[in-house]
Parts: sequence; C-alpha cells; structure tokens
Amino acid sequence: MQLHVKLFAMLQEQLGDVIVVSVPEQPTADQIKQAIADASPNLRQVIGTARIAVNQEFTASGPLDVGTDDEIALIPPVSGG
Amino acid sequence: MQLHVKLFAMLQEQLGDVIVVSVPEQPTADQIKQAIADASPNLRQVIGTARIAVNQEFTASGPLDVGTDDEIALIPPVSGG
Amino acid sequence: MYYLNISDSPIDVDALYQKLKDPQYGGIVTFVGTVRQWTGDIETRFIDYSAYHPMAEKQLEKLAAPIEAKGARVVIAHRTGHLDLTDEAVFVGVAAAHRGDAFRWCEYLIDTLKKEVPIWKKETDTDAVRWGD
Amino acid sequence: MYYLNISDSPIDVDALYQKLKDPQYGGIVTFVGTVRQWTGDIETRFIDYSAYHPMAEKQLEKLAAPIEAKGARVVIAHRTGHLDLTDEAVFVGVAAAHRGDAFRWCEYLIDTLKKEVPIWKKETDTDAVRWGD
Repeated sequence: MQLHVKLFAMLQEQLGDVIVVSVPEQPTADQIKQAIADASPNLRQVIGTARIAVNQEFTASGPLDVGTDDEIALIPPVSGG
Repeated sequence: MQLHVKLFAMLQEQLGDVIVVSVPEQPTADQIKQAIADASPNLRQVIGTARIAVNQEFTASGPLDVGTDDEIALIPPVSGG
Repeated sequence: MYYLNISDSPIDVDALYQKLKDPQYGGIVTFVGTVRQWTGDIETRFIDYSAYHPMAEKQLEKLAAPIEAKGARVVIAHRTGHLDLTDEAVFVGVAAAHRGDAFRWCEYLIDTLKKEVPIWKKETDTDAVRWGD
Repeated sequence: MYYLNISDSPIDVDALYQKLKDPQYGGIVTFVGTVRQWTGDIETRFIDYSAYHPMAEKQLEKLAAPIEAKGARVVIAHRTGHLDLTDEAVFVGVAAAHRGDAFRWCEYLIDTLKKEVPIWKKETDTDAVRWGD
C-alpha cells in the first residue's frame, strides 16, 4: 500500500511537504517510519525520534487501520513554546 | 515608660491612629500587646493575633530595646493580595 | 532592577508586564489578583485596601531582593483604596531565564506577600462588612 | 470558554489578559515565552516558528478542555513565522477561583504544550541555524 506522509520542520526542508512510501497493510507507526528512513538514510536519526500522527492524532503502538484517505504525518520532536 | 503605638485596619477604625500605653523598660512584644488589650478588652482577640513591628520591622521574641523615639506599630493579620 | 509600587492608582497590567521584557529572559510569569464577586455564599460588592506604607514597601524590597539576586527580575504592584469587582488588587511578575524558576518564584512572592506585607482588605459584602479574609 | 490561537500575528498580551478577567475568578496566572538572546554561549538572532496547524489547534483544545472542566478559563496563543529578540512566542493564561490552581494549571499547560503540540522552532543563531532546542 502506498501512503502519502506529510512532513514538517527539518524533514520538510530536506524532503519536501510530502513523501510517498510503500508499507504493508495495517502498518505500525514504526513500519511507516522505517519506510521513510529507508528512503532517506541520512535522516534516519531524526526520523527515529519522530512520531506518526493519523488524522491529526498521535498514534499508539500496534497496527494502524489506515488507508489512502487518511491524513498521515511524521511529527519530529516538537519545540514550540 | 509610655509608648505610642500605631494602629491599622480594624484596630485603627476602633481605636484611632495611635494608642498610648505604659509598659516596662525593654518590654517584650507580648507585654506591649497585653497593655493594649488591657486598654481595649473587647478587642482582646484581634490584638492577640497581631504582631508588633519596631521601626517598620517585625520583632522577634524577647525584650525589645525600644524608647520613645522608636516607631512602634501593632500589625493585625495582613490580608493583602 | 526590581520595580515595586503600592498606591491608589489603578494597576496598569500591560505597563508592568512591559517592565519584565528583556532579551536575557525567556520566561515571564505573572500573577494578578482581582476582586472576585463570590466567595462561597458571600457576595462581595467592593473592597477597600489600606497599607502601612513605608513598612509595606520595605517588606516588598525584602521579598524582591533575594529573587533578583538569583538573576531574575521582579515587578510587584499593590493597589490601595476603593476597588470594584474585577479591579486588579495585586500584580506579581517574575522574568527569568528558565520558566520553572519563574513559576516557583512568582508563587513564592505572592504567598509571602499575603503573609508578611502589612496591607489589609476591608470587604463590603452584600450582607456585612468584613476585615481580612 | 477557552480562547486558542496559532497565527503569524504578534501576540497582544494585554488583549489576551483581558479575556481572563471575570468576576468569578480571583487569580490569573500567565506565562509568556519570549525570544531570548543568549542560551549559554549561543547567541540567537531570530527564530522562525512553524506549525502543523489543524493538528496543533486540536492538541491545544485537548489541553484546554479538561482545565476548563474544572471551572477555570484558559487562553493560549502561539505565534508562528519570524520572531525577533523579545518578541512573544507563546502566551498561556489561566484564571481560576484559587491562585494555587491557577499556578499549577498554567505550568501544566505550557509544559504539555512543549511536548504535545506540533510546533517547531528554527533558531538562527550567530554561528549556525538550529532546529528545536
């Protein structure tokens, strides 16, 4: 399954607004992050510390019931405030 | 020794800006309060909860080295803020 | 350097806040106490605050100096005289490099002010006049 | 009802403070985070903040709602875009009946905002550009 993943902050600067990755059905957040890291190995570390959000909610561990209609985002460590 | 003691808040309303009381030489704060309470027995309770300040500093326990030139004040429980 | 004021003038929250801004501080915590309408079943109409002025100002200096000595900035203002509902009675502000310190010191200052600074409130409630709180 | 805002407009501290005033609250605690010049040996020139807007606003609602459910009022604003030294980046205000609650909840909100709300800073320092903090 192909997912469009929104990118932000330094990842957006490096990779653009969206990255398209191939993942298994019902992927875990870690599988999505792994697919992004495989496509951008020099950003592996920051991708590793990022979280996945689905439809603007942070995800828990475990398989995610996501399809191509869902809004997926990779959220690097936040630094507001 | 006669002391002029400044009054504030409800004590000022009841007894005026200053009360003059007779106390022993080097009185303790409790002795000053006792002299004021003896002069105003119906205000004994609030006088009991008040503190004595000398020259705009709260006093510790023990004899106070005060004379007629010092500024003595009876400070009822404060309620600013 | 700290700014401390006790007067009958209305408290200008924005002007006091501006005194706390400085490139060296990243966190500004302020506490404002206003005249509240209800305390349980008691309804307040207005409050008169009075102070033993020179001593109250000295006490504020004693509170502010040790916090400033830690590198923060302190701004405290207390209004006296007649205050209506929602009027500001007290402003306590601390600017510090780190926000945890600013929170801690601001709360310490208002807690200690309420115990150690000779200011009194006379509350005119709908049912009675009450001194203190 | 809470007021939450994330935008490029400058933060109007006084206008936000006014939203917290109400006869039912006696204590208002605010935290303001400003752009600080020095962090150790690093000198900051300016900061650009960006946000994942709809999610950031949802996250703020999740923070504010439980505090409002306790009877307090919450006002939070975060600025995005280009900020210079001493510009306000964030305002967090809580009005409550009791000041201890207002301090606790205000600090909880800024602490949690810094962990859970998708906003990022890009700091342009004199020696380098740095993401995050």
